[in-house]
Amino acid sequence: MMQAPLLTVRNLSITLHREGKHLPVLNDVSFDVAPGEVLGVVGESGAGKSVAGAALIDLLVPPLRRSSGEISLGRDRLDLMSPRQMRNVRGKRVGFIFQDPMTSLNPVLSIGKQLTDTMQAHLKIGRAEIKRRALAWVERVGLPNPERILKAAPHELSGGQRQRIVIALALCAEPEIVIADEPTTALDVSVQAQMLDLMRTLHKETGTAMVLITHDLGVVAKMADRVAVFYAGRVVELAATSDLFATPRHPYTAGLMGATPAPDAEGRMQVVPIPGAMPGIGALPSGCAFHPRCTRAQPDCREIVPPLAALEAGLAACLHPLPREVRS
Amino acid sequence: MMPGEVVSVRDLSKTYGGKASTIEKLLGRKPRGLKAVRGVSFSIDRGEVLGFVGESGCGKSTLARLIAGLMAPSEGEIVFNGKKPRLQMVFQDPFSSLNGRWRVRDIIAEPIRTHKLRKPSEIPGRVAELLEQVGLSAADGMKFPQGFSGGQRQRISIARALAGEPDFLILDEPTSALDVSVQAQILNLLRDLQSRLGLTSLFITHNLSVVRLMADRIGVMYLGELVELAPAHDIFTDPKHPYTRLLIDAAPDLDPIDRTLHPIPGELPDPSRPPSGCSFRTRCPYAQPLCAEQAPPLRKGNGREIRCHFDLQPQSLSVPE
Amino acid sequence: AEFRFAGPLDAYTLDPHAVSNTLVFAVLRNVYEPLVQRGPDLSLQPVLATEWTQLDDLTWEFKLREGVKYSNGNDFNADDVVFSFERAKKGGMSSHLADVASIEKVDDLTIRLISDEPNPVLPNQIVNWFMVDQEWADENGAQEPGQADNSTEGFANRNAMGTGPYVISSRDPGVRTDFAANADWWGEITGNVDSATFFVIANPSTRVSALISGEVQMIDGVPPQDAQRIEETNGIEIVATPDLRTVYLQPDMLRDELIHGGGVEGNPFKDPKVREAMSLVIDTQAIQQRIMRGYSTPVGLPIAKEIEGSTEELNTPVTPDLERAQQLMEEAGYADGFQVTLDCTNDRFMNDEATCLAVGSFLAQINIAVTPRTQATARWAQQINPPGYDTSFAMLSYSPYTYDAHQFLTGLAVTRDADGGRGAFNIGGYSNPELDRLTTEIGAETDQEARSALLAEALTILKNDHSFIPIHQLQILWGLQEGVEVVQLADLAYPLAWFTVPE
Amino acid sequence: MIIHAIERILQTLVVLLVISFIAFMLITTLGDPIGLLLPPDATMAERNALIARLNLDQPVMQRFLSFVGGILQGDFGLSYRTQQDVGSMILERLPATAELALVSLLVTIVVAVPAGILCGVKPKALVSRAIMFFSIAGITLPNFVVGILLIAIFSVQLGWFPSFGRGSTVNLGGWTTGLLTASGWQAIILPAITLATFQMTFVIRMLRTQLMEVGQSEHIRFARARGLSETRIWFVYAIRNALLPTVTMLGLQLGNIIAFSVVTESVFAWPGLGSLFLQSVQAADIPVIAIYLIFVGAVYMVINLLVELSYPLIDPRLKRRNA
Amino acid sequence: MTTKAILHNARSAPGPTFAAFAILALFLYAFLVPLFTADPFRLAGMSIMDSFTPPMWMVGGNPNFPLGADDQGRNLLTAMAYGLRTSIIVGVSAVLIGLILGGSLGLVAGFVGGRTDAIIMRVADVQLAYPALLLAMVIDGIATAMIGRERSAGLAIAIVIFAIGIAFWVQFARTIRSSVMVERDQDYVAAAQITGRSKLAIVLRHILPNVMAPVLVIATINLGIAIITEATLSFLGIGIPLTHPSLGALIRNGNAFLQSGEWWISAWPCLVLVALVIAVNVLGDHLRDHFNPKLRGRS
Ligand SMILES: Nc1ncnc2c1ncn2[C@@H]1O[C@H](COP(=O)(O)OP(=O)(O)OP(=O)(O)O)[C@@H](O)[C@H]1O
Ligand SMILES: Nc1ncnc2c1ncn2[C@@H]1O[C@H](COP(=O)(O)OP(=O)(O)OP(=O)(O)O)[C@@H](O)[C@H]1O
Ligand SMILES: [Mg+2]
Ligand SMILES: [Mg+2]
Repeated sequence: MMQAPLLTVRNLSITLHREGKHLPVLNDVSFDVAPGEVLGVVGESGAGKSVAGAALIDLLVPPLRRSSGEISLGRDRLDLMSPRQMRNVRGKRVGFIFQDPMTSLNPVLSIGKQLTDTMQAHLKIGRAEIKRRALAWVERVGLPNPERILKAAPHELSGGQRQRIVIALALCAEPEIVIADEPTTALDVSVQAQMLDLMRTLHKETGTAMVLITHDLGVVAKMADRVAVFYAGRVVELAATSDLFATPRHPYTAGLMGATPAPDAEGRMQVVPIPGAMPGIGALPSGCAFHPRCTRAQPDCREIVPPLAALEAGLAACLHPLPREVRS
Repeated sequence: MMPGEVVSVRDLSKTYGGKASTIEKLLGRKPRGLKAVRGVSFSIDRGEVLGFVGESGCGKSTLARLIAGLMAPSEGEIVFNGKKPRLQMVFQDPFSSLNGRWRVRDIIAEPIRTHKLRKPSEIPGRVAELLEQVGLSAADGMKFPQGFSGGQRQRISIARALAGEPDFLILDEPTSALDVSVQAQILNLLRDLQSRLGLTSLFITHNLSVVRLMADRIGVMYLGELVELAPAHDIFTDPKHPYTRLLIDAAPDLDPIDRTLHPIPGELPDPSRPPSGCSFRTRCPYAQPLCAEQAPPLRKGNGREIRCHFDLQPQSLSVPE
Repeated sequence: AEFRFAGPLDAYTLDPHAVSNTLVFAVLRNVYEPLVQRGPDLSLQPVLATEWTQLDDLTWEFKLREGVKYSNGNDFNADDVVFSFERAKKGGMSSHLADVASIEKVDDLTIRLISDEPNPVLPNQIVNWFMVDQEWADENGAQEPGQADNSTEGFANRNAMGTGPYVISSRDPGVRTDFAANADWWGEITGNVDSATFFVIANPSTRVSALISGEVQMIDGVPPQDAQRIEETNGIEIVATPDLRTVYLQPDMLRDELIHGGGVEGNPFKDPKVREAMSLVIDTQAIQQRIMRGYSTPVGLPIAKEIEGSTEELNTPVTPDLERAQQLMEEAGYADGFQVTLDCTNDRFMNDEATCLAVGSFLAQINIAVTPRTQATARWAQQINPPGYDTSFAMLSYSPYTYDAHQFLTGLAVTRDADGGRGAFNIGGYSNPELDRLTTEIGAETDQEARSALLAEALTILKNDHSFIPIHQLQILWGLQEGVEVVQLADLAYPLAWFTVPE
Repeated sequence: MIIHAIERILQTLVVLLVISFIAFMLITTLGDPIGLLLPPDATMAERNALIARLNLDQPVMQRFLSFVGGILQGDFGLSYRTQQDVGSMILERLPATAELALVSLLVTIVVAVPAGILCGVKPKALVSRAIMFFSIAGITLPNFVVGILLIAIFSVQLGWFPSFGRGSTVNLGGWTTGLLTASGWQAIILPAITLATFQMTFVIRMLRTQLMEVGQSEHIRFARARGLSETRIWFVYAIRNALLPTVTMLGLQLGNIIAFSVVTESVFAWPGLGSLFLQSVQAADIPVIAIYLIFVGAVYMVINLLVELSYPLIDPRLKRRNA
Repeated sequence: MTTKAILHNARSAPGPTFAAFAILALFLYAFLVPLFTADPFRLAGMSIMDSFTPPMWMVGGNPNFPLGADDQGRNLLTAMAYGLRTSIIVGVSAVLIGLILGGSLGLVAGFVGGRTDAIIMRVADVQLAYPALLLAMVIDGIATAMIGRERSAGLAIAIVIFAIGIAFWVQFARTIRSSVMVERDQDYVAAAQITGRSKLAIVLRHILPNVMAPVLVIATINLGIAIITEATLSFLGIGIPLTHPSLGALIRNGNAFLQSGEWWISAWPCLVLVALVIAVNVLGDHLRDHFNPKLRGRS
């Protein structure tokens, strides 16, 4: 990346406090996002993707706590901010899209109320202007009859319509970056494609940077400029999307791709499972966390925690990365 | 009913709700029911895996529950070959499908005990055997389901299903709640069991790749109707119904170079007020005036069934809206 | 001056003829008036009658007071008395007039009461017979006393119109009653109360609080245990006077078995020795000191000391003697005792429940295992009252409004009549032909001296038979703000006309 | 919506009929009114006459029907104890109890709502824990003890409030109100607080649990992620969601409030329905007990129906589609 | 629970742990003391001359009556153990009645649904209008009228238990019903149905164990309410007679002496009652938060 990064995360660690113990949930995670860039974050469930996302704007609730790490947005250190300062970052500078459109909206307040409240909190503009913008946003996310929608309660909208509103809510104060935590996982394929299409359009229009958290490699392939692969609380690979799909270097990345059902050259469907399961919190194996499931594991994998190291293109945390040409 | 068939379903419909209260009856009001499944017919041959795909809410689970006998159909019938076969089902949610108060070994033994498939003394051995068959250890039988991950729970579910020695297995989205890597494990396990035990099954999912991997024939459902039914290969290489085509295209593939998205336009209509005529016409790029007026008949031929007035031509495949 | 006072219960009704209830009379005597009434010294005093004479064995003549007006301005005359007689006869207090067979108007200011049998104490019996204005009753459809079996409420139930010193200016039944002085009253208000409010405060501790905080100037029904504290509080004092109500026990002596008891064949209470033993172990002094805190008078008869017929000698409480009692029990063959349920009230008078328990603990000394059963008065009465008499042992109380022991004897001591006349409230079914004979004789005896002798003879029999086990005579306990002067009457009345309050 | 309301009202009527039947059976089983009505020295003839006059010789069903008929015509019978018309007795006592319940509700809302919100928002704070502890004490101390203590402190010691009664009242077309006079307000404070202690506990706990639950919901996280202020989040976004269960609970608690008013009224000599009921129970005044029970049932049903009809105002999800 | 777990609990939740120990201590007091002492309520052992003995550290105190004696001369220390025992028996039995009655009705309503459910729930609505206090007064009256006068102490206790228990059923029924309605749609129930288990077996073996947690919470909290209700009934003069007293009856009895200076007669039972109910509630609250699935992850 040539440009100065917009968001920088350095050595972010998060712990879980349970029965007097501090268990690592996220370990030394570092990444940046350039202005206007889409960073995909993938990994299995429980890898720490959502926790990382929430930590960026201090949305962690006990028993989770950030134990170390620097988070900078532009020149500002988010990790040093007071709750009050943080409130002015949330929504205003960093937008957030939650996974489940069914539960993300307050069920007892009208769409319009939720939209105008959000704008009012951040934009110093008059009532009428806010109303106008609210209408514009509803239209912009592709909903018909915006007047009616603003008056509607969330339950009167379908899942797809609600997710559009959630997107509008995240973007309405014109943030510099949006964190989208599995924005399409709860949606059907047909709606998912619509939603991705919408996000891509808005992204192009506003130039907002985006962190797109998902566990669907297909989504990443279509949306992301770069991809960070999470495994057991660490970033195990970070590369440009095309590089990553063409030549995954970390065995876990390759495993994920193999496990996704896809037709082979003859059109026959294939899946190659990764054996075993991701370790739970507090049950991390020594050395490389992936070594018990890794077909390439060597004795040293059991002892050394591989650092995220630069390879020819991108970064990987593996002592024995796959060679460049491994992917057929 | 043909000789090789295990189950045959005829004109199956299910309407939810629709009971009027006394006062509504007095006022002569008819509440609108929700027709979740509408006139679905198909049959499954012995040893065959029939797949069903469709969007959320299109009636897949309702269909599965009807066949499983968990509720009575509003119309139509389900005919089994010979006496009622032993049936088992694997559910989508690995967390709600196992009773958290029971030990795994009791969960698995329940079908054996209920149908008296083994002598009581043989049950522990059988349970251990089943646990190993699904890739768990016999010692796991002593634990409670809470101690297992989603994938492991799904294995337990499968073991329970197998314990009932089913003639017919219904799998309702058995991997939708799982991660890709775990999904791959379960799919492989199922495929393995399939080939070893020759199970007849109904495999329901919303993931086209998964159904393509698992099923011999595939039915596509839209708004409670079966819109297309064909051998798996044909569905993907030569989809005849516009919905099938659009559905296949809508799923993003793993190609980071061609980044085009193919969303299906519009939204799923309210299932309690399906559109007139063809139910897909509101989203169909090829819809004609006829589609609004007449419900398309189910056309059969070449081992395929399709509910559309027209034949989709290959050249029109890429026609954008 | 204005006077505010509180008591535990409200008069059920303002209708003077509807029920026979002390509380109703206590409130109504400020509004309605009888022909004759008791004064502070308990002697009979003229009220609406100025003089009365017994013309013959069966006839009493009453001269009516002249110039008396009802508070609505109507004149009081003999017609009203005749009307009130007929009206009262239809009501719940008709028993007060049971001995009067008919009434006769001689002239506008003279009437005669005629009885079937000779009755030397008839005037004593009619002190609660209040006079109602005939025109007023006619105008308001109140010709008959209200009774629960009528489907509509009687007018006189909530409205009162009498000749008395006060009128009821407003009333909220069960809550408060306001009195205002009747400017046209024929008599003279000796106190200075020209308006008064009576509040009903059922909870004793709230009542005491209301007095201490000065919200009311007087409370009725001070719990004896609180009396000392009240006395010690500045500006507040206690006044007490004997209540003629006497508390006693009566076992069932009629049935052949104990219906609420056991551990024994037959009915041990039939044996006078057992009854004597019981009276010998109940330490009435201890009850007086511990439970009543001194505010009661132990008695030796089931009637109060002030009652006509009571003598110092007869009415001295028994001295407890455990040894003798045990010996008697042994002689009777009940050394090992037996079990019996004692039926008591728990809301009728002060510390009735505690007294009941204490009795039980005393009787335990001679192996009579008592199970106290305490209930609200309504239930208790429904159980033990005629016609059921459903008890084997009961704690009772009585206060003859004639202030004459003969009333006690006819109602409670003579053998029960089959048709529920005499002896109806002889709950224990006691029967002694000699006493029956004496009681009849007393009723007809007009010579006072001979009558007293007969009364003494009858009460001696009663005492020797131990068919009633007396405990104590209650006291009326009022708490007062300093400076309030009251007159306490033995019949619980609140004679407001005689009260003085600081201006 | 309207259909739903009509349906509920019809069901309520059926239920009320059942209650009145039970209440009527009470009258007939609670023993023999004759024994209470007649003087003990009544003759057999008088007895039989009364039995005939009260229709006690007729079959139970017929008597029930005429009982219901009487109620429909506003004839509730007479009290055994006071010989007053039961209907008017109840109506006369109603305002006192209604105002007591209302003011205690007010006290509850003023005290418990902020306390409950505090406890829900900061469940771990020391104040919240203290509030929770005292709120437990609220249902632990029996109502009558609370009342007696309040009287001892505020009436006897400090002399701030009267220890009994309603103060002076104003009659507004049959409804006597104490809320228009200073002494009326003074008098209602202590009983209202006593009655409120019980409900307060429930409201505080309900709000706390609800807010704690809502506080963890996705939409609150989302609101926070959008940078809304905490005040706005709790007082606008969260409270609306916690309100419905709280209001419902208050409605359902009404029965308890009515019941506890019996105790409170008896302690404070409050001239309401509760004292009337207690007096009637002690005197076995069955007509009053029966009508009281029917009345309480009816009030309960009506208020809960109103509460239910108000749901859509609080939560739009509960609007019926076919309104 | 292991010792370690208990220790951990004690540290993370000192209030509930303390409450649990307090409950244990009170139970021991209530059930052990009567085993070793003479019944202070047996009239035979009572002497009115001991009445109003103040606590032993006060002037006029007597070491035989460490906490003093009441108006009948009963030793308050032992009397309270008996009273507490009665209160606990009343509370526990009432809750059990409510639980069994409400539990089974709730199970039926939730599982069968439809008209059965509607009827049960309407009856529940009616029931709620008549809480324990009203009910107990009425039932007490009816029982006296119907069963007759032979109202031994035992029967009075039974009536109070019954009345309070009856009033509790609704809460149990509602809770169980809503849990059952959730559980009934869980896939493990469907699995059992497909397997061919009978309805009864499904309800009893599968659903019941899964709906018990919230019920236990309600049970603890209602235990406190039951004990208070009984005390209040005693105050109103309905309920348990002084010959077999509960804490409530002792408090009511002592109330008469609050103004006269003999504070100890009501103060001790009040204290014990408050301690018991607070302890039970603290524990119940803790369990409620603990079992609330919506609050998972908080504690
Ligand atoms: N509030 C919490 N309390 C305890 N553990 C938590 C909490 N939130 C997250 N965790 C744990 O932290 C780990 C990381 O969780 P996270 O939600 O970030 O995973 P994820 O990668 O987003 O998974 P998913 O794809 O399921 O959303 C998981 O093991 C999770 O169980
Ligand atoms: N018990 C029910 N009562 C009323 N409507 C129901 C019920 N169950 C399902 N439906 C409705 O019936 C339709 C079909 O539901 P069904 O669960 O069969 O869909 P599905 O295809 O399995 O969806 P998913 O992929 O979300 O599982 C939906 O519109 C749903 O809302
Ligand atoms: Mg996540
Ligand atoms: Mg489904």
